[in-house]
Amino acid sequence: MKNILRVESLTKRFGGLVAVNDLSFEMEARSIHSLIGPNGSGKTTTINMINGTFPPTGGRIYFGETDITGMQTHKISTLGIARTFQNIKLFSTMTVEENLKVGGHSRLAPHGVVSYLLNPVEARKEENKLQVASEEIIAMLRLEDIAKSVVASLPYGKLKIVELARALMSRPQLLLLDEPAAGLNPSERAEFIDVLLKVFESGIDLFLIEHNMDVVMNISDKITVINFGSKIAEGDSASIQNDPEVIKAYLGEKYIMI
Amino acid sequence: MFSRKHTRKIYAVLIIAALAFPLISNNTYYITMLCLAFIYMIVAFGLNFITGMTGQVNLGTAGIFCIGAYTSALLTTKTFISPWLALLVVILFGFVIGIALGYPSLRLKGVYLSLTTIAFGEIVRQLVNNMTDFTGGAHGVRAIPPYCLFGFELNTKLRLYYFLLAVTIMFGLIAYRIIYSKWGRVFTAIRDNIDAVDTCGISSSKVKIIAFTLAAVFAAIAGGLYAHYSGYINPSTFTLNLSVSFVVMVMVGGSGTVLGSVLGAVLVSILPEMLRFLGNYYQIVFYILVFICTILIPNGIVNVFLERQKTKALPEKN
Amino acid sequence: ASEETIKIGLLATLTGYPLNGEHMAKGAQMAVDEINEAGGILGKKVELDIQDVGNTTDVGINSCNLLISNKVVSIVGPHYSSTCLAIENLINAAKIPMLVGGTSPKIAKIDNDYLFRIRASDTMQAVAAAKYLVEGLDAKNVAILYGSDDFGTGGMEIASEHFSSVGVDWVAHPFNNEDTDVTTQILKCITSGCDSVMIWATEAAYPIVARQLYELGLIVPTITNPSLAVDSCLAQLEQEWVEDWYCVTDFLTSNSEEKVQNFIKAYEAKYGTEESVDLHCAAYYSGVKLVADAIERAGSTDTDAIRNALMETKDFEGIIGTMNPNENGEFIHEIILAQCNDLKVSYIKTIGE
Amino acid sequence: MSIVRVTKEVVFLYKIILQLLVSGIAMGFVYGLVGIEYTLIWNSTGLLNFSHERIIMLGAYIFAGSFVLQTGLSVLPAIVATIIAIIFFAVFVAYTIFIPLRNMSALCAIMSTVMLGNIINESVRLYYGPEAITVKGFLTGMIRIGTLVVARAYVVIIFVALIILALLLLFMMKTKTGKAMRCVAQNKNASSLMGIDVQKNMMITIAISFSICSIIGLLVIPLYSVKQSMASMISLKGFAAGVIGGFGSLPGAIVGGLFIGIIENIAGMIFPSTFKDVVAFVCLILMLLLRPSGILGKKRIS
Amino acid sequence: MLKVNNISTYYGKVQALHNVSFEIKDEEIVSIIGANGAGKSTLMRSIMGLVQPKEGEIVFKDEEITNLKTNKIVERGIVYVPEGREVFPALSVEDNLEMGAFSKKYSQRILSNKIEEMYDIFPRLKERKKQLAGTLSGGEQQMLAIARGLMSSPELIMFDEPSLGLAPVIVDDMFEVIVSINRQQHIPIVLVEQNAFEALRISSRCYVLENGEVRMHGLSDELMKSPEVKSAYLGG
Ligand SMILES: Nc1ncnc2c1ncn2[C@@H]1O[C@H](COP(=O)(O)OP(=O)(O)OP(=O)(O)O)[C@@H](O)[C@H]1O
Ligand SMILES: Nc1ncnc2c1ncn2[C@@H]1O[C@H](COP(=O)(O)OP(=O)(O)OP(=O)(O)O)[C@@H](O)[C@H]1O
Ligand SMILES: [Mg+2]
Ligand SMILES: [Mg+2]
Repeated sequence: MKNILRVESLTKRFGGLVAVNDLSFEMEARSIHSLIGPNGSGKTTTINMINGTFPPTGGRIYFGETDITGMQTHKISTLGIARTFQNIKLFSTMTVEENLKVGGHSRLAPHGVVSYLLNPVEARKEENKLQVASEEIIAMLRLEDIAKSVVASLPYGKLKIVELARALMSRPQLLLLDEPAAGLNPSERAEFIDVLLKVFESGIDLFLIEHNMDVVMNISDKITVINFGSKIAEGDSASIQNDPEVIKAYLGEKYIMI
Repeated sequence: MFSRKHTRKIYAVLIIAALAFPLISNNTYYITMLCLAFIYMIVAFGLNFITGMTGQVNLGTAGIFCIGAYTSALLTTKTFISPWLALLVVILFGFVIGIALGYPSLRLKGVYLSLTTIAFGEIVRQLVNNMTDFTGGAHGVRAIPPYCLFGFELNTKLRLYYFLLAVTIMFGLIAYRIIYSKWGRVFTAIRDNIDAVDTCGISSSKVKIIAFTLAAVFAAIAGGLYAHYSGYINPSTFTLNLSVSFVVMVMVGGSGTVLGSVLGAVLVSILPEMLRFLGNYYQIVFYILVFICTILIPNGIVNVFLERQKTKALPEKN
Repeated sequence: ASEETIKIGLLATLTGYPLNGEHMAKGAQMAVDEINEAGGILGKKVELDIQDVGNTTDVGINSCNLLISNKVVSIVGPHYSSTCLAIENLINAAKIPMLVGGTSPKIAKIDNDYLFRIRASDTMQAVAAAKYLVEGLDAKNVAILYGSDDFGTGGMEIASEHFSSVGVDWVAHPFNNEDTDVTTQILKCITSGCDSVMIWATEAAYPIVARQLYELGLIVPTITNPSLAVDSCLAQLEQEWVEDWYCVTDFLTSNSEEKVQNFIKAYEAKYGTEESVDLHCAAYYSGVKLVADAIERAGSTDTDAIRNALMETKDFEGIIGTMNPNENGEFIHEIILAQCNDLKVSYIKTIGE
Repeated sequence: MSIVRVTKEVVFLYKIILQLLVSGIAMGFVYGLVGIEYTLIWNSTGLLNFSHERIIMLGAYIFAGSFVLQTGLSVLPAIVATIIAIIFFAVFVAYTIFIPLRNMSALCAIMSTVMLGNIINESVRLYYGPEAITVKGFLTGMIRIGTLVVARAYVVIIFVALIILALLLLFMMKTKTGKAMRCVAQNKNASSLMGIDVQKNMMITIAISFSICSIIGLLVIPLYSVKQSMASMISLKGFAAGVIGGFGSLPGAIVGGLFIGIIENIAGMIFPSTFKDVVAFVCLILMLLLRPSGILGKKRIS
Repeated sequence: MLKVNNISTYYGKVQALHNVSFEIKDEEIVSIIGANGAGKSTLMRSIMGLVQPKEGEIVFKDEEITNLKTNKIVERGIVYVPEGREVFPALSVEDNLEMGAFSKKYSQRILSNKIEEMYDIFPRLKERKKQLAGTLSGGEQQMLAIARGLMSSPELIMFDEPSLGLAPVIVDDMFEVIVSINRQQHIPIVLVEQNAFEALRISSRCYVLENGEVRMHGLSDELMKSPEVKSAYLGG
């Protein structure tokens, strides 16, 4: 199988602290790949580097065949990598629908200001495309009832889904999700898994960071476990759950497979 | 309360009123005041992109306005080219300044950016004031020729009035189209959460520079118009105070809307005049009114009436 | 209502820096009151319409238009040349005579039949000062310290031209009105080896410039523009900073001329003795009186008639000098030379053109 | 013969440069003191007080106009009375503006403080009249060290600046209230959850900041006399000083002030002197672009 | 200990709580569960005075605290560990902890002891003690927020989704910590949790919030068996 994402000896230092240490892994195309590990083990840092929030101290990142190490965030995004954030980053004074439209801006409405002003017909077309796409995604994630609400007034759990919806608007090939299910209760999580699977089926590969094992274990094709920035285990959910090191460092003795 | 659809009607009413105004009163005092308000409106339309939408406080607009005015004034009085040709140069300058000012905005946020823009305005004013040989220094530039349109010299206040009205409507239209478009959304997005903008595949740097450039071009053009409107310019006009007035226009009128800029520009340029009957107290009363507006309705007068704002989250206690 | 009263406009800087409008207004108001007490002009009362010009061109233009639309028969003020330049075309179009106090030489060069000046021009003042430095004080190497505004720059240009023409060495160093420290400028003067100093700047600059000149030890014969003679300026200075300085001025409270002393008495009687009488009071007082006189002589409130009457004025006794218009509409052709001792400015002589 | 002249000139130049340095340092402390005040309010409220120039002026007016001239108090009691008056004013402003609006946007904060400044300015004009006021003999005179001269006021300013800096540092680092100030600036909700009285805390900050302003106002009276525009340039340069030194750092403000003071004096010698201010502002912009965290500032976190 | 009587809270015109009553007695752990947007956080914020309820009253230890300022309520001994961490980003970990004890007049020694105690519970924080809180990882910040809340030895603690973003092994530890605080120091605890299973397990009583109203309440063991709760909150 082809790789959609390949990370080679990735390292990140903050001053004296090594947050990610010589990390390498590969993610296959058309798969759901999870990255788990204890708090502060470098998961968020890893996807921050993949999506270009900051450059790695060392190592390389490939998206398909393209070397994206150190590229700017917006370039990486236009190549087809979208993401959500651990501490939700939405446009809080705008409505859900408007948030989605901004998400689709670069893919569906790429014209510049001048051409926008000079060509009203094309401008109208672009706007329509955005409208259609956002309605589609709103329907898919069942956000109809809040589509016109201003984001600032929504509860935490909903915001997570809105953020996911916005990321989908750019029709990425690869979606990086940083704890998308945090703040959902078990029933909501179950629904959320359905949503994620639907997203995956629509052709988007998922790279997932999550502390809720019901989500991770149920949908991941492959799981990479890191601790102190280095890989300690990799494999499918069954092997990970039984890996003593993983149990010790991360899952805890009490963890029982549901 | 009204929605965006109603605003169209309001614009229509406003435009008709503006067209008809000279028929009702051709008092030079009022006409001139409105002319100035039109020029300010153009600046406010532009500034709205930065301050009203991307949420960055630009306190250097007077500097751009000044460069626009001096460019046009010096070109027409020293090289005797047509004001229209000068306008092209002004637009070009606007572009250059916009990019030059936009660049710091990439690295600086909030007050840091405000400071840079203040410094920029101050540098421009001091340079204009002190490069006496080139700019005429504090003496200013006088006898700036008026615009010519289809062989008509726009030398009477009435002609000037209609000319400026037409230009303002044009810029208002441009501003309107930008605000209620994907660009408007992205500008607001920048204010709300700049990191997220980049992950949406939009270069936030580029968008910021676009906003600054639009604002700079608007302000520079307005400056050019101003030079020919007033016929005489000197550096003492282009102070930090003027920059503040521009921000006041955007804020008090209603940030993020064209109608707000229109209202703001009219208020700021006409309200003090209307208060003159208060004699010694007119300035302080004006400031107090603006002050009350900024603290009670920080989003501006128009937004109080626009439906959209109702759903906005209220600030919490503490 | 305009039938019953005659409206005279006054443009004064009441808000914004630098401020002096209050004195202008008081002087002008006093003139109006005196005229009305004496029965008005042409049997009508006179009304003073005072408008603030702030310190920007925009407010200036608006207030001038406002006065025009209020149907004033003439305008007295504004005091600053830049404001005059901004509105001069408005009054020309409206054909209303305006008596300004702006002293910039540029004003005289304007071709505007309705523009008059009721103070001695900078050209006169600066040339008089420069001449006195060279002839009276034997200067060989002058340092000019001037404000970078239109006023200071204008004075510096005229004076330096004079110095060059008589072969005296000179250097000129500008400072901004907001400057808080002029050490560099003064040190530059000192390095140039100057033997005398000429200062041309608005009042605001004096406390800093005078103090630092004294502190840095540049104590040489010094001559200044009229600001030094203004009481409110002197009040901010220490005696040793400006001891023996000279200045040219158009108005001096210590001028023993009877009309001046009478004016001062009347002013103090009206506004109290704490009020310092200065040239702003005197100049615009005279301005209003001059307009009244012209209306009386014209026998009508037609603005063209007033303009013509103003042009025909002969030896009108203003507080700051005898007023005779030349072809450019300049009324004052004499200037006082004075010296400061112990923070009092005393009259030396009057210099004619 | 010519060697003698050359050495003479060198000595002369050396003296001039020394004098420039000394003046620069003196002005630098004025800027620095202003910068400290900005930094303080910024640190503890996250807002910038754009009315600050006018508060400096107000302090000077209250002192000179009300207490010295009208009431005829002698200098020391008048200083105390001024500070007390300003503190009352600060409390009033805090409870009517800053506290009710503590969640306002930066834009709103900037504009409302600018307007507050304008209102103060006009009120002062209406109440005290447009003319400058002087307090004869207050801190005037100069000190000579060899051929160098420094106005006495500068010496006092340097002294006071250092004292204020030391006191503030102690206050911010060691006292609970000082620490609470930093929290309030970062997160008002969380601060109140720690049991910090956010409102009182803001009030104290504003009172301290306003009193420092009034002290600055008093100190510069002998330099610029009491007039409405007395603080306009120093407040702008004080701003710049704060940023150049590293916004948020109190000692940084002084360092920034000295930097500007010295650079502009030297630049004034090389370029036409009126370009002095331009040089200061160009330095500000360069600093912001090349090292936004300033000379002493730490890297900010987003 | 704490009694909330029929409060209604609004955000602008939107009503977020409808006549909610709620009670916690000495030494018990009460959990609050509910879907997203049910109003759990709003209830906590209302108690803390971060938002003002429009109607109803809140009584703590027989004294009404309904309209007190937040800091006064904290001084009375209620601590709230808010959702979304809300650490002081520009303070170091240690300074953040120190601020947790702001309302108490601890001596320096007691303070450092307290801080050491917290480091024992969350060793990770000790490793990071000089780091600015804003640069901590999400989970580390959550630990810091919890530890900061524990600093002031309160009389009542309310946790808002403390397990959010914590690794499973830490979640286990954390629930143990909560139980032990309750057992050993006899401090009553209000626990808002999405992890309903754990919440029900350690609490004695539970409230279920739905659309701003109390939908059900009762003993945790019983609710755990309720089919309604099972399907809506326990994921089957
Ligand atoms: N600042 C606000 N402005 C307006 N509405 C708000 C605000 N905060 C919350 N709400 C609304 O109040 C309701 C209750 O929200 P709350 O945050 O209390 O829910 P919650 O039960 O804590 O949800 P979650 O599990 O997602 O944290 C929601 O419908 C939300 O939309
Ligand atoms: N800007 C920074 N400066 C210093 N240290 C940092 C910075 N950002 C992250 N770290 C440290 O790097 C480590 C890895 O952080 P990261 O956010 O990647 O963890 P994580 O695996 O996502 O943890 P969590 O599950 O808690 O979110 C943490 O210990 C954190 O304290
Ligand atoms: Mg993380
Ligand atoms: Mg909640």
